[in-house]
Amino acid sequence: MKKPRLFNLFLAVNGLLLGLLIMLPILALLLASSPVEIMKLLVDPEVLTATWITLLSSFCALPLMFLLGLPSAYGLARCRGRLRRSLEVLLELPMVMPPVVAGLALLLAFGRRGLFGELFSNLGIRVTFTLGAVVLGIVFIVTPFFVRRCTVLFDGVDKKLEEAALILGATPWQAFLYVVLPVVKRGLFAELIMAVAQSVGLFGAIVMFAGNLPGRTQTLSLAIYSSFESDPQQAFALGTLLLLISLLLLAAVHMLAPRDRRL
Amino acid sequence: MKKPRLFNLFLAVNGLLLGLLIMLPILALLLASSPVEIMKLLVDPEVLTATWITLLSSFCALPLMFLLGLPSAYGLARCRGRLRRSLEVLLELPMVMPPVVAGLALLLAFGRRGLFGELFSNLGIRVTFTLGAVVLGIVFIVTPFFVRRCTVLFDGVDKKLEEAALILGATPWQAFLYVVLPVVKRGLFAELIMAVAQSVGLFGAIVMFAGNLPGRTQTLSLAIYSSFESDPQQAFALGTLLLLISLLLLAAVHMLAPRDRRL
Amino acid sequence: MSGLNCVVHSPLAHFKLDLELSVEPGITILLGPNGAGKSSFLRLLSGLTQPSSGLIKLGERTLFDSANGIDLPPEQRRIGMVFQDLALFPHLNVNGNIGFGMKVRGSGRVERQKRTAHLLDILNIAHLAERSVTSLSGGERQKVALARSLTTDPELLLLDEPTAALDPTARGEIRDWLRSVLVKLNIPTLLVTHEVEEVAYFRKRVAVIERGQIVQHGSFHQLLSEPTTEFIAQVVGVNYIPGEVTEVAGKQVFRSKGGLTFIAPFEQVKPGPACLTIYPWDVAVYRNLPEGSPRNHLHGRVKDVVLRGDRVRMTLVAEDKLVAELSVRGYQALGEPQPGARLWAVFKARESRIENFQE
Amino acid sequence: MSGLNCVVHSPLAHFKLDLELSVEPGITILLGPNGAGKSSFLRLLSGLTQPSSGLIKLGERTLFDSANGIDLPPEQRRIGMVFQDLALFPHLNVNGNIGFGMKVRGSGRVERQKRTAHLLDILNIAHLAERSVTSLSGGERQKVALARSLTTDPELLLLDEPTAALDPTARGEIRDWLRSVLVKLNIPTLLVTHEVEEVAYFRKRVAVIERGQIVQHGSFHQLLSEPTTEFIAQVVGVNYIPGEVTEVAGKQVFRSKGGLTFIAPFEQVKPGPACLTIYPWDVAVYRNLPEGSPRNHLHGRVKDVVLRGDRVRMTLVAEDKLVAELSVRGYQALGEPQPGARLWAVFKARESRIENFQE
Amino acid sequence: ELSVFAASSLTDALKEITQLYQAEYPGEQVLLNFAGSQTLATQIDQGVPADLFISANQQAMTRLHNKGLVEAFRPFLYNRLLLVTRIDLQPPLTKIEDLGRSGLLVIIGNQQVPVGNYARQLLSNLAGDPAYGSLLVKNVESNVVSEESKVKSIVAKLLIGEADAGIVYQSDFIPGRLKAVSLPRKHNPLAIYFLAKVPEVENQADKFIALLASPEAIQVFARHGFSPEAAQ
Ligand SMILES: Nc1ncnc2c1ncn2[C@@H]1O[C@H](COP(=O)(O)OP(=O)(O)OP(=O)(O)O)[C@@H](O)[C@H]1O
Ligand SMILES: Nc1ncnc2c1ncn2[C@@H]1O[C@H](COP(=O)(O)OP(=O)(O)OP(=O)(O)O)[C@@H](O)[C@H]1O
Ligand SMILES: [Mg+2]
Ligand SMILES: [Mg+2]
Repeated sequence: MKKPRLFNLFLAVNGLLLGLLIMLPILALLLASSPVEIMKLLVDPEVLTATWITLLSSFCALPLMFLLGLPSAYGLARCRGRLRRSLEVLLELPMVMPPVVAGLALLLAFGRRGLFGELFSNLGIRVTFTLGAVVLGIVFIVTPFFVRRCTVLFDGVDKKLEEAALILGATPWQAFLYVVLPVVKRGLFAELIMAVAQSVGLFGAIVMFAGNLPGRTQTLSLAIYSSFESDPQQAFALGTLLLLISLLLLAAVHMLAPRDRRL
Repeated sequence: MKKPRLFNLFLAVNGLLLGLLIMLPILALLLASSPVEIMKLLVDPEVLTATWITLLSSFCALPLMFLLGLPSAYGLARCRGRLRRSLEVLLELPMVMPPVVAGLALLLAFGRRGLFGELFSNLGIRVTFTLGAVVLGIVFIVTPFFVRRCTVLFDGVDKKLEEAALILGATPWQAFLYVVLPVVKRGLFAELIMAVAQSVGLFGAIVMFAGNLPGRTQTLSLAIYSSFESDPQQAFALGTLLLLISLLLLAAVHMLAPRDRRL
Repeated sequence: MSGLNCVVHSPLAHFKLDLELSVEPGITILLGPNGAGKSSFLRLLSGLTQPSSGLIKLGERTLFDSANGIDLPPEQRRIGMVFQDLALFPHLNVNGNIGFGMKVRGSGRVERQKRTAHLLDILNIAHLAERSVTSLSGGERQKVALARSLTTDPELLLLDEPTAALDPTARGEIRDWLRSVLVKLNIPTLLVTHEVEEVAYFRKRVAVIERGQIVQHGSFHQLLSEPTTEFIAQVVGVNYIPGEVTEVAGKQVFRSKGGLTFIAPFEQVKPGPACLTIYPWDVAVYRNLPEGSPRNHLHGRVKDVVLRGDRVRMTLVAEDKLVAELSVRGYQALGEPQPGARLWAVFKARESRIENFQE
Repeated sequence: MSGLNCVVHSPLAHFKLDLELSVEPGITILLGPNGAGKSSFLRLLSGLTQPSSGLIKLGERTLFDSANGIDLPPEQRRIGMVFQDLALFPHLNVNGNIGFGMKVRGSGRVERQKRTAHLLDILNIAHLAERSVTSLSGGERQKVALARSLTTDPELLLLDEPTAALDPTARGEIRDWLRSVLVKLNIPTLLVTHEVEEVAYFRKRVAVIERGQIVQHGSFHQLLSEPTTEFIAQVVGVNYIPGEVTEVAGKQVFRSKGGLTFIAPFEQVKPGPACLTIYPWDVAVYRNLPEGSPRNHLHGRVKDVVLRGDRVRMTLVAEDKLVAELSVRGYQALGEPQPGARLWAVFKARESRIENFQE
Repeated sequence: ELSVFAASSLTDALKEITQLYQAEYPGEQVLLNFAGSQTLATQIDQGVPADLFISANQQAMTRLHNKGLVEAFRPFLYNRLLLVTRIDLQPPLTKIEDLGRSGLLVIIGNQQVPVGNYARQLLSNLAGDPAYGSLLVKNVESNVVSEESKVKSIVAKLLIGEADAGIVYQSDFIPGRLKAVSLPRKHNPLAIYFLAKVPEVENQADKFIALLASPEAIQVFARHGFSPEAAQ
């Protein structure tokens, strides 16, 4: 009944344009890859382990990111003035690092000859070239983005709600857990997906810091890189496979996504 | 006067831990690089052009991202139910693509032989290996993140405010421009910085799609990678330089950042 | 003269909104219990939500017509509105909020400032001009919202409890001012309120909504003399006793739900469900039942005693509830009974009114 | 008996909050113009903001003491609070909102449900239990906020205009219920309101704040008989005429700011600024000035006429403003004068009260 | 456990040889880490434990050696450049002179990476030879549209037809999907892979080195386009 508004039309057209821009390359990729090759890859043990390592490292990194990142973001969101701006700059700094540099920085900090080398080797811990390194790399690279975005989320939460929770006897922890987090849960969900997506795509820093060891630190992204070195064609098939797996996972995860009661 | 709360202490400790984790590698990098070398790089013409191309491409990509991304994000934020979830999945799909695959997908879409190859070459346009390709690559890779995050931002805007604007006679455009955008301006500012940071750090896809031609498509990130191949030491100095430049720029930009009147 | 005419149907959470209402220029009070659908109705009128079917006409202009697929968007309806939850723009200061409507309509800065300053002055909040609206007190915010709604030369004003957070002085002043403004503007205005004072002040036209339906539409005086529902009676402060008219030994009597029997002017009623109303000031109170008294009486316990001006309002509870209003002197003569005391409430049959329940 | 005792100092945007107040168990009404600092005061008491200096004691417990560096965080103060803007949790439904306080205090699910259901029942919103609070009507939301504040066995209740959005019926019921609840709980309660009805109902203790200061603290009756400020007079509905007591030919007279001269019981006043108060019901109104009349009179234009119950309130404006309240019969006898008519308002010197301005 | 750090161009060949190794010494673990030579060198520099390092980049090797992080290194495997074109290029390239044809899209390696370095050597060799001349080289250089940091990026672009011709290693050639144009042998520089042991490694490393020199291994390398000896 409602006449379509010019404005809505504009939004739709805009979305369509953007959709084209984004979907076209993906479509081209799908068209260019042969299903047979993809099917073959599906049973390749090396691909399977790489997938497993990708998932494992992402899911190890996630809790770390949440545990360290959420409270930090919340704390940052409560800071004001110059302190806040300085902290934000520090947080944004690692974002611009090209992957190679990030990988080196990690080596310099946590490698055997790095700042913590002594300490770690005395403890008998070796970080580099382990799954731990993959996780640490992900955390180092993705967390700043995650924290900065969560700060924006928390900024959007009405301070009154926390106050109401406190008055009702909630400790600040409870106010955070039962009010602030649930209020931004849809945003958090989006952040989570983006964090995982970013982790999955990581490559340069991981190859430097964690190595490219099949079965141990080789994630799908590294496997694609490796197979690109031996046979570019196969790499594209592998990339397509990654897209398809992601599509399924994303669709599944969205089914479980928190819905907004408010609407 | 106020006793420090355990909770605030926890937040601070958490932030400190995260800060350590993030700042240590950066610190290690800074310690490892020699100031002399950095100073030398500052006047290297190749470095200067790479910096210029980095800035130019980021600033060409930004308006595109905003023009296409903001209305799309706003449109998406107004969608509900299954439509919205499907669109979100589509938007999240490109995020997981490893850089090589993304670059390849772009080639397949906009390259000479790509889906649009005919069209473009008939128009006498070649996209690949130009600055345009750098920009397109940035837009393709960063926009999905940008749009998805802006959706989260727009979700947080109270619908009532737009309604009030409409009632006061604002067209939907005006409501969007004068109410919705200003209300989220601090968040937008953060998104902007993150988008630029991500663009600056981009590498794999750009190298694939736009090539690595000094003076034409070689951004700082590519220059770092290239120089890494011949002289790692110099690459790290370059990385440090990039960090320092970013620090200055970020600090400057934050001075101009919108303040929140609400506090 | 351009009035508002509307018929709207729209489902709500627990019932359906089915309203047919004509609003003439000038103020019409919209009254109703919480959750009756008043705010929802205003949203329908403003175009923020769409009725499932209906027709809304403002003077010659058709704002909405489901039959012909017309639905004017809100920004073209030329409506001024105060939202119940205000919806001030948090990113603008007081000036910015008030000037917003003029800005988007393209008024110049000078004119905007002049008009804003004028409104701030009238509302006694000139000192807040540069303040962020998020740090204002509740009443201050409400004044800003009111000012904002009047800047756009609306042709219909929808005010959703615009004085709820104002102090009594401000309420009085703004009420006076609103009336004078509206006399000049001469546009239909719907004012939602829970204040009896306000209803009494803007007494000419009152529409009462209950559960999505108009249950009465008339002057305050009509509500007072013939309240059609218990809610209305309570709002205007009239005793409302539901019950049944029956015939006992050829004579009609009224039996309240509580079980008491009253006599009333039965001329116009038929046996069946009915309600009896009596003004509190027509109810007399005694320590002992006087002889030769009117035959309607109730022996109850004082529930509470409220002093208003030189009047005392006393609620007596027994099988039914009766509110009596007497002068302070009368109250003192009774020995200033306190809650808990048992007294007789008495009223004359001819001062009460009785009516059959309308469906 | 554990009352609240507090002295707080805190700067606000335009003035300083300097309050010293003792609140005994039971309801104390907090009255004041918009922006007087009522909500800010409640926030200080609840610990959401800190006074720049002061002392807040609840019974034996010290909630805040700037001298000794004590500042109990809000969650340990055991306070129930209704925020002026409610602050309901948008992610929880009605049940969840009401049960929140019990949940964080570790009550079991069964107990929580029982108590929630009970409160919903009393507040007449049982049908809303599973609804999202964001889709409720204004009044429904306010009921939820009220219910939520009572679930945590508070030792101090701070209610910031908790009935502002309620309909008159609900207001009456909730008022009754609140009183009965508070009689049982017997805790100090501060109730901010702009409703004269409410002040009259909870009439025992009223504190009035203006510009951050307590200007009067007493019973409603005291406010009525000796309002210390114009605001208070307006709230309780008393004529308040500021002016000056001067001596003319050895006799004291009162000259209003408007320039009229009145006579009053001057026994207790000294020459200087003073104000004269007179109840509206002690003001008589005539078409013509009667002979041998009381010497205080004003010839003014009727500004408005409001009917309340069987009383008519009429505002006469001339050099000063006088409100007169007369019975409907008296009004009819006057020929039902309409706004604009010119009438005489007359009152007796001994029925007026006069007082020197307190600093 | 033996960890072998090898330049990524050796990925396929070394994987096969490792299988041979494990067939011979069952139960022994070999960890293969493939990345760019400089990445590997940086890792070893930062103390990541490695036993063998096979580098495609002499600079990287020298740097490690100077720091005493690897023992004496020696050339171990050779490769040569090859001019390849996309398979459907019309008209096809038949000889190096055609590379100067105007309008051709040519990709070579970035001068910082070995393949680009060698390509430049090739071009300057050609320029110095009057049979080809500097004009040809100028024309070729003006045809270059991109300099890639990785050989495989050149291959990938030829595969999808984004470019027409490129200079890569012999070992990168994919028969059937690309077309090769042989280069004048005397101007074709020799690309060398270096092998070095990291100090204090177990004798497993020697076993592996021995295997690398075995005929089976040489066969494998040859199959992937490498030449085990400098055939000069
Ligand atoms: N968005 C919504 N979706 C579904 N039901 C709603 C929505 N908003 C309000 N309602 C319901 O519709 C009914 C009418 O709500 P409305 O806000 O119109 O009441 P109201 O008359 O303004 O009440 P109040 O005096 O309390 O403001 C209520 O029962 C309410 O719960
Ligand atoms: N966060 C704040 N920062 C500065 N000033 C404030 C802030 N909040 C309120 N004020 C100012 O302090 C004064 C008192 O505000 P407060 O909210 O306490 O008033 P109130 O008595 O509750 O008024 P109302 O009856 O309108 O609710 C007002 O002038 C207000 O503008
Ligand atoms: Mg409402
Ligand atoms: Mg307040």
